[in-house]
Amino acid sequence: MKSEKKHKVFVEGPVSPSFIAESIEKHNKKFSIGAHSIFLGQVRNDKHGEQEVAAIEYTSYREMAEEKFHEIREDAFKKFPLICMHIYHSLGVVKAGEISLMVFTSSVHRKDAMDACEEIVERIKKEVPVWGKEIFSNENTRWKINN
Amino acid sequence: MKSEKKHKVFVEGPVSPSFIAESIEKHNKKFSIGAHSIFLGQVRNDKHGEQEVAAIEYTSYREMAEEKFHEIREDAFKKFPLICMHIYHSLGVVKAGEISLMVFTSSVHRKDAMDACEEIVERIKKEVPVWGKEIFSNENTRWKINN
Amino acid sequence: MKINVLAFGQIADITGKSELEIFQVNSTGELTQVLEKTYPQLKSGNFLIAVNKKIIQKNTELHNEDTVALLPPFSGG
Amino acid sequence: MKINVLAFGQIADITGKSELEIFQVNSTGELTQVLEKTYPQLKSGNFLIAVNKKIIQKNTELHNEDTVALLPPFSGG
Repeated sequence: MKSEKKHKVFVEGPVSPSFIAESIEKHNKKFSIGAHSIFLGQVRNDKHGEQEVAAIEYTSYREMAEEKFHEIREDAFKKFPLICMHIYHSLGVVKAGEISLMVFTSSVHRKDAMDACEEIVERIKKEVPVWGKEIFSNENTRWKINN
Repeated sequence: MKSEKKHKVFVEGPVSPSFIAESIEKHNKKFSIGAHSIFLGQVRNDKHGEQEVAAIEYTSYREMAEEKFHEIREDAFKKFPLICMHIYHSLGVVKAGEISLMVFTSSVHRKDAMDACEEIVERIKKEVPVWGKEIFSNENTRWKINN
Repeated sequence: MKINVLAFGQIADITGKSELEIFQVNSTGELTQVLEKTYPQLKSGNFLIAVNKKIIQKNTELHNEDTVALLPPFSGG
Repeated sequence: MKINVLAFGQIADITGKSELEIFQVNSTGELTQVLEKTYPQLKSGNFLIAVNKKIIQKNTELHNEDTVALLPPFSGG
């Protein structure tokens, strides 16, 4: 359980571009890295009738989610020769146009980083107990459905 | 040919993390985007006997490369439902730990951005006339070989 | 014999609270029967059940102070 | 009849310059023969040929002021 604390995933509110830049910059002394693959999930203003999504509010079963993120992390390190992996997921309100998920993998050769990144994103969507409540411009809400 | 000028690919020296952050931030009014996929190529300090790569110097057959980047761009927009695509490639000297290639795709749903990004990276490596000369710490050089 | 029940997302909207305590049930099957009496909308069954953070696929024996979570479809990312 | 020849990467290391003018050749085959006489190391043949920025796969007729590029294996990215 200790290693989960070392790899804090949840952040309050959106993942900011400057935070992403800092994450990238931190790898510039890791000279064996040849490839980074980054996935960013951005909140869309999906239409529902005449309303549109203004924001998504994320909640989580936090203890279980953290265990699951840890499991996904460990599995990816076992399966792919990764040098680094970082996952950040928002909790709370993230507005349309802002970023709510970042998966960042690094490896010597490009295929490993790309394959790992894709698999981690798929597993997060399917396996991690997080829920997004779409908040419409008129303040109505609806629970988001992943596809 | 005009559209190639609109989409300048080559940059002098490394692609900086702050430049990447700005690229990401520019998408925060594109509310239909749900997913970004970013590939970054970073210069490795590969060993060759007792020497290690300190930097790579990139040169290009620029006119042909720009046409090829344009073709890759057009093909990707035809094949995948992308909202945005950005490609940046370094010319000149990029030190180990710095970034020499950025491919950035955005779409409504994640699979399109990820598949397009991967395909664009593969095509760039195979089809674009760019050459990297590895410069070792003792100033010896060797032409890089892509795999 | 006390079971701690956690409700999330749409399920918490139905129960009106995110934490419940249910007494005198010995299995997840019994627990959901009790809950469905109080909250008939749960009969739609559009949720997974986790016992102590592990998702279970079939009726599972419960023990005192177990935590049972009712998990509607995930929609993170 | 003048052909502009561009050399890149390892090939430019062999020719010692990145631009050459070759006269009186009518095809890419004739051009490479001429070049191989001056630069025997080119016989290894580890390069592609582009005529006016298009890679060609077989012997191709050349016209006055065509640009022929000698392209060693790409290593961008």
